[in-house]
Amino acid sequence: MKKKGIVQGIALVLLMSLLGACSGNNGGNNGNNGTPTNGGESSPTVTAQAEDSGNSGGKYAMIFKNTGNPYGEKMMEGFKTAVEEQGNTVILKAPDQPTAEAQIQMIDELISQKVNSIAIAANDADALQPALKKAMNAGIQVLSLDSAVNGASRAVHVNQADPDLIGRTLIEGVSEMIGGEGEIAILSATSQATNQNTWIEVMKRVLEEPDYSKIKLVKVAYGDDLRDKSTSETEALLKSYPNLKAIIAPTTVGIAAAGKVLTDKGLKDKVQLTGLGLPSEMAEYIESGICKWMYLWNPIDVGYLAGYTADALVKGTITGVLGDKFSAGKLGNDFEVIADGDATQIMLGAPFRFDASNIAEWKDVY
Amino acid sequence: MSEYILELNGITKVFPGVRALDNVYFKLKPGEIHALMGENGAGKSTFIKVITGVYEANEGEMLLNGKTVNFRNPNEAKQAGIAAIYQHVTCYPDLSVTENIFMGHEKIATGSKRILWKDMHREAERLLRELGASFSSKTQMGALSVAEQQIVEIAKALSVNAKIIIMDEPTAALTTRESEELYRIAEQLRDAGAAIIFISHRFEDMYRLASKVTVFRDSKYIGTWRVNEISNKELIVAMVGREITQLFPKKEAQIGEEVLRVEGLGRTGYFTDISFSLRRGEVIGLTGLVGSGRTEVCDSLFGIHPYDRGKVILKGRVIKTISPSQSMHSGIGYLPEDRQKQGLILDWGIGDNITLPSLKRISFKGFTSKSKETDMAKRLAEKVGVKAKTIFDLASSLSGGNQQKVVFAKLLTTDLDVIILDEPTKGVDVGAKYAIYEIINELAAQGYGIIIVSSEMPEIIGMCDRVEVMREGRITAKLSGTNISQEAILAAAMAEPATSMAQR
Amino acid sequence: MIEPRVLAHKLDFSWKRFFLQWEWMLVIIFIAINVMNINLSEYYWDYDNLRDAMMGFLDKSFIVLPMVLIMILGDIDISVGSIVALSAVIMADLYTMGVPMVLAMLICLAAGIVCGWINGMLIVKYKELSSVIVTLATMIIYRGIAYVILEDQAAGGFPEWFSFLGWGYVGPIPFILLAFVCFAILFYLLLHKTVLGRQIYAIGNNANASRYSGVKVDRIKIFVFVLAGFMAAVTGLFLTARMGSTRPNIATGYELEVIAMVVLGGISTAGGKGRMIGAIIAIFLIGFLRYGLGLINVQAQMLLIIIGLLLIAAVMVPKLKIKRTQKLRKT
Amino acid sequence: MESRNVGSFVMPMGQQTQANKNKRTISSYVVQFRELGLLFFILLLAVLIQMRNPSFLTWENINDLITNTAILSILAVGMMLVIITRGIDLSIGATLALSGMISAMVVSHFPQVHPLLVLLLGTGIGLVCGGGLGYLVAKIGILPIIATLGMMNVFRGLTYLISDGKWVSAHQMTTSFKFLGTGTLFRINHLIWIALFIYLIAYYFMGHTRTGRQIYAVGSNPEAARISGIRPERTLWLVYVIMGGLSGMAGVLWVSKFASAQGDTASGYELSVIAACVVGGVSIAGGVGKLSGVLLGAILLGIINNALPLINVSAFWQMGIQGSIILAAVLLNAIVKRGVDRNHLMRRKV
Repeated sequence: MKKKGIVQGIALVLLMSLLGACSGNNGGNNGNNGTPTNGGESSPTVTAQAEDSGNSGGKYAMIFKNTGNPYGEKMMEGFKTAVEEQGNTVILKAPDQPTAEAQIQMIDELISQKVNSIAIAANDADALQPALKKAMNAGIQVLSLDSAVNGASRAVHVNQADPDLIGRTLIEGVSEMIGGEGEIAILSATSQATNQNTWIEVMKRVLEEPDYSKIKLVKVAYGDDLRDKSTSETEALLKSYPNLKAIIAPTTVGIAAAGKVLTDKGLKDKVQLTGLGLPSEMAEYIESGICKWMYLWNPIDVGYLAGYTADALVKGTITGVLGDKFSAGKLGNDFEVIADGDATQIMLGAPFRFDASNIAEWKDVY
Repeated sequence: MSEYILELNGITKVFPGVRALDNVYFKLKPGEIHALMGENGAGKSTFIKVITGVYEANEGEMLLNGKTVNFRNPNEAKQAGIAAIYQHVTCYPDLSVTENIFMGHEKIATGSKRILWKDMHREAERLLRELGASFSSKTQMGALSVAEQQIVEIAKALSVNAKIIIMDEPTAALTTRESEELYRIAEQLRDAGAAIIFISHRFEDMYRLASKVTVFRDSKYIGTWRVNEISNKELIVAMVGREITQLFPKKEAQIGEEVLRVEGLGRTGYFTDISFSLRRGEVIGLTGLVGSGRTEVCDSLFGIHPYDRGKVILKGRVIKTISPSQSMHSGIGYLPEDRQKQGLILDWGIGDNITLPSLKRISFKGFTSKSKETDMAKRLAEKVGVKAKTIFDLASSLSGGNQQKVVFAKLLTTDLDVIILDEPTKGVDVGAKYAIYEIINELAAQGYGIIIVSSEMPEIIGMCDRVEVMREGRITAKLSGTNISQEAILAAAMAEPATSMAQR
Repeated sequence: MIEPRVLAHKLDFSWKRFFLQWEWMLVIIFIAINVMNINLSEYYWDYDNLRDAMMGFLDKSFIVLPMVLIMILGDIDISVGSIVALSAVIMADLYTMGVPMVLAMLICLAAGIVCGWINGMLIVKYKELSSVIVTLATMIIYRGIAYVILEDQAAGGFPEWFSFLGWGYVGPIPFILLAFVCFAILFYLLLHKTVLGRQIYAIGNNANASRYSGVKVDRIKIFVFVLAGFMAAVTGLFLTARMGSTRPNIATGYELEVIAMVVLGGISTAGGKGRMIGAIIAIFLIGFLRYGLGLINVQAQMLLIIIGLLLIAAVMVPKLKIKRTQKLRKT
Repeated sequence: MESRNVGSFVMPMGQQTQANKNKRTISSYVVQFRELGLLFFILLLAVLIQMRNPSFLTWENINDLITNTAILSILAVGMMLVIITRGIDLSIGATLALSGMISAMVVSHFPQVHPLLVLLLGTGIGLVCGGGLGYLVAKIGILPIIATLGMMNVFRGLTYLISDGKWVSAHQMTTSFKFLGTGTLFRINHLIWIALFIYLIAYYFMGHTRTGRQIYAVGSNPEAARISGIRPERTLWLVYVIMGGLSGMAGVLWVSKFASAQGDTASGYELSVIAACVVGGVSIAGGVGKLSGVLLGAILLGIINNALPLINVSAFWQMGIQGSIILAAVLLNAIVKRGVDRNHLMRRKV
């Protein structure tokens, strides 16, 4: 009977919260349309941002997916150089676990620090929307790089390479390796990785084209970017599909793990391997010929470009609308904002191809 | 080289709140069996733990073969040739009998410190056979009964061929036949030159075995006598400090209508067809050897472990006791055997402990009320005469007797008809005992029906109107009035298997 | 007759006892942390910032409240993170299937309750399995189910007003803070002012004795685990509202953060000791610590270490105190 | 109390041995049951999988399976000791990562160092971690789950700090080092040999040394242990040290096997290790646990990890299935245990 009392109490509070939620409609709206929610208080900050955005010495922040990831470290490095070339201060952040929750907290922290812009490599395309919206309301320029956030929550996305291009290149590469026919499989990261999934979609589309009719995609496996899981997934692929011709692994951990398995099983030339990987991780297998070649863009450049984009956004040289043009330091000055669905993005260029000829010079860079 | 193999002078051991040993003396000659007697709580067990190095004495000296020794841990005692059979069997239920016997002094190969299982098993089997046990040394300890585990304990002591063997109430759970067996072993050991300290409640044990007897009372040293020089009466006086009859207050409760009847109660593996009835104002005793199933019967009556056969009729209507709360609600109260583990929350104050069973009744819509609680706690604590400063004193700070009084107070919070008391005076000093008996009589006078479970013969004889004697999970005798006698009870409690078979 | 004897039933107030409480330790640490943060970052001491920071870490704090009860019982529940995910995913899935939002939310809470009930039943029915193992298994299962339901999709597109839970304000106060305060008060009363609360302490101290005193141990345990499931679902609501969408992998590792907060709050891991207020302080202590260090952009791994050491220290200090007293008692 | 026991003294020899026999059969049957049941379960699973995918029971696949399970099974040994003493260790994943990272960096900086030396180094690091942990648990008496939880964070953080977010990748490691984890001896992978070796040692240690038995004693009844002159604190500490050492070694093997060291190596791995033990019949209540059981448990988990991909279970179902199998195994154990106790009661003729 006492318990009932408590349950009723809790239920009551809950009901209250529900009512509060419903009645709080306009509050919610405020949250999501331009006007700041916390009274008129923060509108001055917007203008303030606008003013000081002109002169340099602003703060430029970047949030990567998680720490301890060389790919990300390099990207941040590039971002850092770009921002400092502009004489601005840089803030680099990354949570210890690749979760959206952690990134939301970091965005909050950055808003508090009144940074001029936030560049983010998202762990979740949609989950960051409210937080980033809030940032924009606070007058902060938001852009995403590497893996995008949805169009509504960014000014522009800095794309390492056109997904279509990546997908197409990978398929072309594979078909070249296996002579245009045979079974292939894909070893992806987690089943949730947004950019992975888009690339896979593209690859499936491309495979439908007549020139690749003889190539059969037998399975998409998920290694969760864990060494052990990727390994056993690869082994499973090899066993379940004895006449598998090639594996495409568009993820750094996956491709390295696959390379290791092929090496240990001595399947050089029997099963081809390509995908997207870090030169440092893959050098071993490219030199040994397990993986004839693989692709990746230069994360340093991605970060670098993001740095300049952020600066351009803050300076107001671009607003992220179609057709804006700006220059990005050593990368040249012919970058244009192009369409990405209903949102906009900036393209770094075609993915770079690593093979035995050039791997040596890159393997110590990143 | 002194004539004594073991000598303890002025040993004192203090626990928070209790003075467990107060300046006691003990002298042991080689090749003698020396009985150590005294009531529960007289400090015997503590004394043993001091000798075996489990506890360290606060004061006093211990001489082994005339040399002062000071054991920091049980191993040193063991190496010095002292082995103990503890009252509460201390075993490893998950391990084999062999391991239980040899734990701490395994046989190991000289070079590689490998355990020599074969030898140990052989040795264990030998010991067990010597003790006439029927189970294999590879059996898992948890699979054995209390008596069997007791035998393993003895084997453990034998396995270190000890010069001094301490037996702490080894016969408590044994039938006469088993006891005989034990006597024989003890004598063998004595003749082999070992000295034995023999602790027991049973006079027959002492007369049968011991040549000397030392008595403790209220954790003090009373004296040492030659067994053939001291009479039973004198001994009792020495143990309890006064004539045993004075130990029990006159009870003036008039017996009313029947309040509880139990018919053919049974629980697989513990007891079967238990039937008795209880009337208001009546005090009945439920006795028998440790493990004869009396505690289990009470557990079932109280709903701790539901019974699976028979029925319980309380105030004329059949009740199914499935949970303690439900039993208490229907009017059965229980004072459990182990007040530390089952009776009290030691880290709580007296007051909180007292009110715990009846919080609901003195709460408003599930919210507690401090004032009501303190009032109730104060009232009851004073009623049972707990010796303490405030009702906020921690239960752990009280002496055994006062702790027991607090547990009594818990019973008084709810209105009950039947109160079951399991070993109500276990480990309680004499003074407190008397007070507790008074409480019991008062309760009887107030019309409660009372069941006392006890292995203390005098208590049963002195307090109860009727006595139900149990053995091996059955009631083997119903005694009342004048024919309640030590002899009758013992006879029923330890009849020979043959007769018990006949009763099946 | 028993000699009459008078026991004092008023405990004279003693400042010493009052200040020798773990909570004061926490308060001091809390103040210290704030002072530190103020010196470290000029952005720290600013109402809006602190308020938004709270909105950042309060979501998981809803679970802390019932976890206090569970750990006072002497148990532990490491499946809460998964319950958050599962209930949130169920809600999102239902909503995308066209179930009205309010109903979906109620079902979400119901799901939480069911999960908690399952935990409780298993723990009560199989006492030989410690709650660690049971909840370890259910932790994996619950999240597994979440994956089965939503696979790799993210479900979202909730009605506008729903985001109010995570981002809305009532006047100057974040709604989430308001909700937390209400729940905190409820749980405070439950633990310290009700019979149930007292009985929870009793069980944590000595389950056996409580049983002999007629405390319905099993039912209370189940109830408490159900509470945990319910509050986990509540967290699910607020977290989803904050993220505007949900995935099967949200709230991973929450259980550990929550347990850390409870332990830091001075709740004895052996059960039976500790107070609600301590845990509540601990929530804000850790929250503001993280936030402050975040403001000066400390590396995440550094944060890991600091939290870990804080946790160890928190349990170490009282242990050492006890050890000393025990030494005094021993011989 | 039991009439059988009372009668036992007058029992002629023949009857006694009779009694021994049937008692031994009961208890031995009970003791064996868990392992047998588990074995049966595994075989059943294997058959089912084989029907789904014939490539399961091939020499190659089994070899892979065992190789991938080797590290898990090594850790499971240590975890068994910890759980037998009523503890649990959540920090092994982090310890593994830490020792793995450090030894990998050593290899990359001083290629000339001999792999076995690195193995020792890693083990040493593990021992140190374990020692610290053991101190917290045994000497100070912090509840294991909390202590290990805290240290898990610390070790993980240290790993990131030391590596400074970088990975050590294949080309930075000497072939001799990688050979440690991938090379074979008589067509059988080194890891398997190492695991076998460790199991042999553990078998001897647990079964035939005092210390080993004392671990059981402490787990079974700490108070009795103190009375028989065992120092529970010491035993407890030792257990965590061993656990640490094993995870340290596992770290080196892991890095060598996958030819890469990351900051987040083996995060969450502790759960599968604990699962392996629990499935293998190690009782959380302490005192109970057999190597054979743990080995089978590890193999069962290995099979799950290896087979789920093989039989094309959707990636999203895998977690749920794993959890269910673990829970099922745990409940089975509990139920069996109850059967045992009932057996003991039935032996009483009352």
